Amino acid sequence: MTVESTAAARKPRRSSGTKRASAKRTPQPQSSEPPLVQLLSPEGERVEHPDYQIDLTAEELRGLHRDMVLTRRFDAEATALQRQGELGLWASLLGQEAAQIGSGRALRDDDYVFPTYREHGVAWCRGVDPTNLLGMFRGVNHGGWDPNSNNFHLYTIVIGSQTLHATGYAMGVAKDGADSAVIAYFGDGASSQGDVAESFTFSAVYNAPVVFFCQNNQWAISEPTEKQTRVPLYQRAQGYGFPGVRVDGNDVLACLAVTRSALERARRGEGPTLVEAFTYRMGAHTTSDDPTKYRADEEREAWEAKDPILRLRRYLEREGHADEAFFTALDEESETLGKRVREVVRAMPDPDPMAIFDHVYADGHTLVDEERAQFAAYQASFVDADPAADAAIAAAGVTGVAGGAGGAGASGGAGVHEGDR
Amino acid sequence: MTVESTAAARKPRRSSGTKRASAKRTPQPQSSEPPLVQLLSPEGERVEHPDYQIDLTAEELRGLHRDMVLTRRFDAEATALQRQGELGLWASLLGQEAAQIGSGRALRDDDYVFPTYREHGVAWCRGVDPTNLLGMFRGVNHGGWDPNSNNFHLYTIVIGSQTLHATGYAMGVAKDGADSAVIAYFGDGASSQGDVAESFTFSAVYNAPVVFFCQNNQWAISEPTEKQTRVPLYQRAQGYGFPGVRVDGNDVLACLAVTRSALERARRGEGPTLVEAFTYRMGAHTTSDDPTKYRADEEREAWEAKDPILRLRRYLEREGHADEAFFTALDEESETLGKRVREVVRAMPDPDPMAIFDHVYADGHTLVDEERAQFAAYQASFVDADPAADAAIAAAGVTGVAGGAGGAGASGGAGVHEGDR
Amino acid sequence: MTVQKLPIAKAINESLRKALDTDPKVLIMGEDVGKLGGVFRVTDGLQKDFGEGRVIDTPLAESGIVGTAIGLALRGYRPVVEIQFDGFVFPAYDQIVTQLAKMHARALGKIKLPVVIRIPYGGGIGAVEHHSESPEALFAHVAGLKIVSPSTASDAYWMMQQAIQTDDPVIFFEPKRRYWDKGEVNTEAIPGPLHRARVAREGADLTLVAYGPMVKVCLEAAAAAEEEGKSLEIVDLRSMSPIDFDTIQTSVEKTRRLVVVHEAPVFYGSGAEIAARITERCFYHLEAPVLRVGGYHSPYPPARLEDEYLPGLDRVLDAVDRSLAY
Amino acid sequence: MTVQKLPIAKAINESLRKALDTDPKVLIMGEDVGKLGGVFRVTDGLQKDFGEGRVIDTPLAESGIVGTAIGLALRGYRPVVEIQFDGFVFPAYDQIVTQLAKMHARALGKIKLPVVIRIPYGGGIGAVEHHSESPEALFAHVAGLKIVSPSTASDAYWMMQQAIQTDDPVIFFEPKRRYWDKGEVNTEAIPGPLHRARVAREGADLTLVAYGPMVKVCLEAAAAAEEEGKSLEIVDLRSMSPIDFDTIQTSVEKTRRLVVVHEAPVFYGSGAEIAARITERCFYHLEAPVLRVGGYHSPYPPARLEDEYLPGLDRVLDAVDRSLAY
Ligand SMILES: Cc1ncc(C[n+]2csc(CCOP(=O)(O)OP(=O)(O)O)c2C)c(N)n1
Ligand SMILES: Cc1ncc(C[n+]2csc(CCOP(=O)(O)OP(=O)(O)O)c2C)c(N)n1
Ligand SMILES: [Mg+2]
Ligand SMILES: [Mg+2]
Repeated sequence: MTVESTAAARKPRRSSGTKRASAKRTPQPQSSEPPLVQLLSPEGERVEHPDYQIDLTAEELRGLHRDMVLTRRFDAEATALQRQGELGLWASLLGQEAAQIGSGRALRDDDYVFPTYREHGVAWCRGVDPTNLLGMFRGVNHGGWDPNSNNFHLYTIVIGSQTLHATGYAMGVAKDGADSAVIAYFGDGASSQGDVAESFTFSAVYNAPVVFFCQNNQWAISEPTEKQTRVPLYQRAQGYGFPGVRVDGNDVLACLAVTRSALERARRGEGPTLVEAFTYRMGAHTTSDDPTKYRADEEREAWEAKDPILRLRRYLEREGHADEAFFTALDEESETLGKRVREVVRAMPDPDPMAIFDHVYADGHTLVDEERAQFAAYQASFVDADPAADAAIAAAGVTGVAGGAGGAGASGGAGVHEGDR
Repeated sequence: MTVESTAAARKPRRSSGTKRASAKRTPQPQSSEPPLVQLLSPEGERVEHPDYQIDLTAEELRGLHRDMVLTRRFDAEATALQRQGELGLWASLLGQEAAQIGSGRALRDDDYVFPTYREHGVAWCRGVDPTNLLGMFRGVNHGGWDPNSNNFHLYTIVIGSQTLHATGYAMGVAKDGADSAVIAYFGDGASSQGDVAESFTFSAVYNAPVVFFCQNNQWAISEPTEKQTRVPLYQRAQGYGFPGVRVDGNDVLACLAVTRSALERARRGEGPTLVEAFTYRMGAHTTSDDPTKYRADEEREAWEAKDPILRLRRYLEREGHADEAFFTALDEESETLGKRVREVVRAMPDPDPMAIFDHVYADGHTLVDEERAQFAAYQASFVDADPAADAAIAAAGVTGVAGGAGGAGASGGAGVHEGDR
Repeated sequence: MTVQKLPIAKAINESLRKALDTDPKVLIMGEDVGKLGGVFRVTDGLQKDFGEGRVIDTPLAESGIVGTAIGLALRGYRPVVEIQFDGFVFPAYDQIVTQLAKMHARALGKIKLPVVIRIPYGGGIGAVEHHSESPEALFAHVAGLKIVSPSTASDAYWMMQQAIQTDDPVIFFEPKRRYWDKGEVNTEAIPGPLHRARVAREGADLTLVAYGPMVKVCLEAAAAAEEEGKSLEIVDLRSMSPIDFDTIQTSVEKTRRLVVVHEAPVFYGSGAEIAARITERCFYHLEAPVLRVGGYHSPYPPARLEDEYLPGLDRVLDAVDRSLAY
Repeated sequence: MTVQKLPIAKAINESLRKALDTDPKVLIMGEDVGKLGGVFRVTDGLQKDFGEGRVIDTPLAESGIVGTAIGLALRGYRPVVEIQFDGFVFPAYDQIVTQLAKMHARALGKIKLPVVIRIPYGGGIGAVEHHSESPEALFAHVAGLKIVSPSTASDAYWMMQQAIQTDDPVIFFEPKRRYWDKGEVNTEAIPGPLHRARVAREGADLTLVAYGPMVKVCLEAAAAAEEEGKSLEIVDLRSMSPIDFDTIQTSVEKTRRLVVVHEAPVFYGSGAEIAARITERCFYHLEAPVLRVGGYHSPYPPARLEDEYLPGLDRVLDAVDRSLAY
């Protein structure tokens, strides 16, 4: 699977002064509401922001749309696969496509991403084959893709931990004199973790080129953001000495512009930025969750009107940037993607049990070797008729059933229980 | 030892509009410097602050002076006792007397204090017998005073931990509907710990009646504050949704006024406040430390001019609030205190070895009981001629040296090594 | 009559409800324990009935949860804290090990810390990383903590009652894959002491010691062994700190063979402590070395491998056979 | 000739210096490691010679230190992190246990985490609380970490070299009360493997296993025992994960008796693992149960009690006598 590289992400930030025909200056939200950077209204109208300009070609805009649509399609397929029992769990990004595609497309290839467990859209932008993301949710591995092949780190489940990894990585980038940047994703719930605060401290003190991208989807499982903070999260940055900005997380253009600006700031050696993308978790926390226990349907419905994909589509249509053929082709591409994901997942084999002992250490560990050998012998003991089994027992160097002096008895006697497995 | 309760701490915050003769409005520090609440200049002149008024009687002012002088004297005695080998370690508060006495005297009896390991002046204000503080530095206990008898918690050495205890305690105060408040002390270094950030989050979310009192003495052992933060620490509060204020930590009046105001805010149910008392660690980090390795003498000298005690003394003298007799009597009281501390410490007995097994659990633990008995028997085994020893061995229920079936052999054979102890 | 058949999760729920009802100082704290009732519904309905002041949804910060629970305990409350999954207790490890465990001793007994930390633990539910671990040894090594784990609904109910009443910190490990297993709970019968082991099945040839989720596996193994003419005695440990060595010793003096079974990795696990101490106590009785069955020295594997990783019937019986072969 | 007589602290300093010198990717990080050279001066002079970019004073936050070290390792650096004292490693425990230990496996081997965590550990220096602990078992139980501790200056030098070269996370426990003990260091001799135990003294009647600070105590005990006609063999373990059971087994097959000595609490300590495994390996050789000498199940006591708490010569010889009495 190749992913179209949205060239827009490479353009200089302030391309030209020309405004789109539909661009108009809308009043920023009132002072009671925290200021929110928005470049595209829910109705799909371009609005201007004094600090964030963006000027994309029709092709680039279609690219963003395509990214969001395919990501949503992939996400839906994964949810379906979980329902069919092919995955043990799925954490849907439904509703957060703009935050993820906007920020993801702001990145350069040499930037590095530290995601949580929900950044399927960012993974898409990085060119990670989406089926790679499914291994851990199927239960065949804990991630397992090569972080360095797409500069996209493994998903991190322990909330907040990755923000420190990102900060350390960014410290290394600065040490290397590279002009790339690092982005760390985390949620509104994660903002409460001490690790996140420590990453703010370290990144500020070392002036590390890192962007903290907080998707405030307003829920941490069943807890609304009020359980985590009294004030908008973007404000937290200020107390650590770097800027924070709140962006409309359902506005892909604003997310792109704000993230790009923050990344450029990092590249210029001006240190970290906190971006709070204000968005909404449209689905359950994961497929294990039942949001009807804790939130009202109306809330979700209100946010449906702000849908990130619909918003861009309206804009594309209004401006004539995409025609019916484009949308039809995209629908087909979506279905092809869904089908491919389905097929790949269904064919994904269970790992070899011996994999338990692989990669525990890079340089080996005698106990792992010993346990591997014992396990192999034990496994082999169930196939009594197989001469290879005896060889494995012998190779493992464990003594026979009689339990000779100094040796743990082997598992020869266990064969009788074979039927219970 | 009784500690004079400075009645001023009970007065309502805005007592009257009358200004002292010497009071004059001095310009606040320039915008490049963070604003600093100051009510007494280094030269001992009263200055006014629009947000913080204070109006103390001469007696109250003398009380503050006495607190600071006696605290410093106690501290010096402890340092001397460490040099003499009577203490294993001492963490001097030299230079931080105003921050500690000012904030300590702002407290009501029913307020609760969570100190670090350096709040000897606050302990003084709480009426904790200063010799109680020395046990842990002598190595006879880990603290051991009853926190509830003076609402002064044990010293906490693991940096930052106590801020969460204070927050939880304050949550309890709020639950109880009490109108008391809680104060948590911590240092500039501690501000980097995740626990401190989490205490900001919890206290904000639960609107807990807690004051975070950060003594920024500009050093965390050998690291200057720049290694912890890029911006003044009081600013951190804002990002968590509560006010932060920087006060001249060498100005006892300002520390008193600012802390009192923060405590009253807490009592009114308006939640936490962060007070950053900007001060200076005049001595070494502890008696184990050698600051010549990492900081210049000149820095210390500059701060000597801002000495908190000298400052108040100048004011007292200028205003005629204290005469020579007062200062002479105070010197004598200091010497008496020093003498008493010396005597008490020198007479402080080593704990009974059996204390190792005391208070591990409130409700007991069979292993502790077993180890206690074994230890008693082992100890007794060194006094071969003593019949009580054999009784102890028997009582411990361990079997004889022959190592009978099912029992660990006892320690009878160890007597021969007695000479090595 | 007050005997009910309840799943373990519901037995804990009932026990928490009773504690909230009888002692106004008891609080429930944790992530999602309120409206949601916890991800396993163990606190289901409690916030509705006791209010947000007693059943508290906390910020997402485990150190903060335990640290503030300590403060609440100092103020006279008895917090029962939920850690959402075993693998998420580590951000709170510092507060547990350096503060919660030691504060009573630090104060020379002058303050008490009656805090219960509930941790759903262990594997077998097909979960992603960090949701299937058994970290009990990492707490049992630390003085000042008490560590328990029930294996039946009755123990779940009563041990929780006792844990909450204890004036010491208790880490309460809940065998999450057994949450739905039902058992009889008599809410009036006076239970035995919290830290006493229970002989779950009598036998003559070999003793199996297990706790939490592995008790069931051992009972099944004993049934299978019986068909082969082997009589296994099963000791349900119930408490990993303190450990009731007397009950194990009595059993081993009879059977002369011991196998310890747990999900946690064998290396430096609780089986090591039991093996070492029982060997010391029963040196002349043992016909075979104490054998241990448990997890491997590897991270808990992905779900599709957990059946191979977790000690099952066969692994237990394999160890039984190895022991009997001595 | 490159043999020098160095205190252990200085040997580590020299080893760090060499690593900084030979590999530009090596970094030193920690609280006060720069100008001050660490509270024990182990990093003395290194910042002066290698600059603030290589020897980094960090904010006061252990989780941050380890977490950023992980990030730096992902970027290709080899951070050597100092935790100021044993009792202050716990704020970093989550990063160590859930991230550092597991990330290589999580990535199916595609990334490596060559991070060394230096921890001055153990008691005997008359310090206040949290400055004298021996938490090695709390790390050794966790797969993905390697745990070592030198007892001599030579090992301090060479094991640090090897730890830094290892592509796995290594927790390097430094016996702080031995920092000033001198020993010969040959900076050119090729050392044995990092995880191999060393027979520190040969003997016939009983094997003592110890590591770090307790090796010296055991050597003294052996000298005292010799005067009484008892010949003790001493195995310096050097590595607590992995453990070189082969070397212990060989020794025990000869002496038939084993006592394990460590400062850490006995309960769930490394002695338990050694006792359990050696009993299994040497069941028919052992004349006595493996005995353990170590700390009690209590918080590390105040300094004035540490002589009673720490295993000394007499406690070791008491156990020796008890073992020989079987
Ligand atoms: C340390 C830790 N504690 C608890 C959990 C369980 N948990 C998983 S996701 C989650 C909520 C996260 O909320 P947020 O950070 O807002 O991210 P979102 O799921 O909304 O994307 C919790 C509590 C965890 N994974 N790690
Ligand atoms: C968690 C933890 N890490 C490290 C230490 C060692 N240590 C003791 S005091 C100190 C510096 C504290 O600085 P600061 O918070 O500014 O307080 P101050 O000593 O200046 O009063 C350090 C690093 C500790 N006690 N706890
Ligand atoms: Mg969220
Ligand atoms: Mg300081």
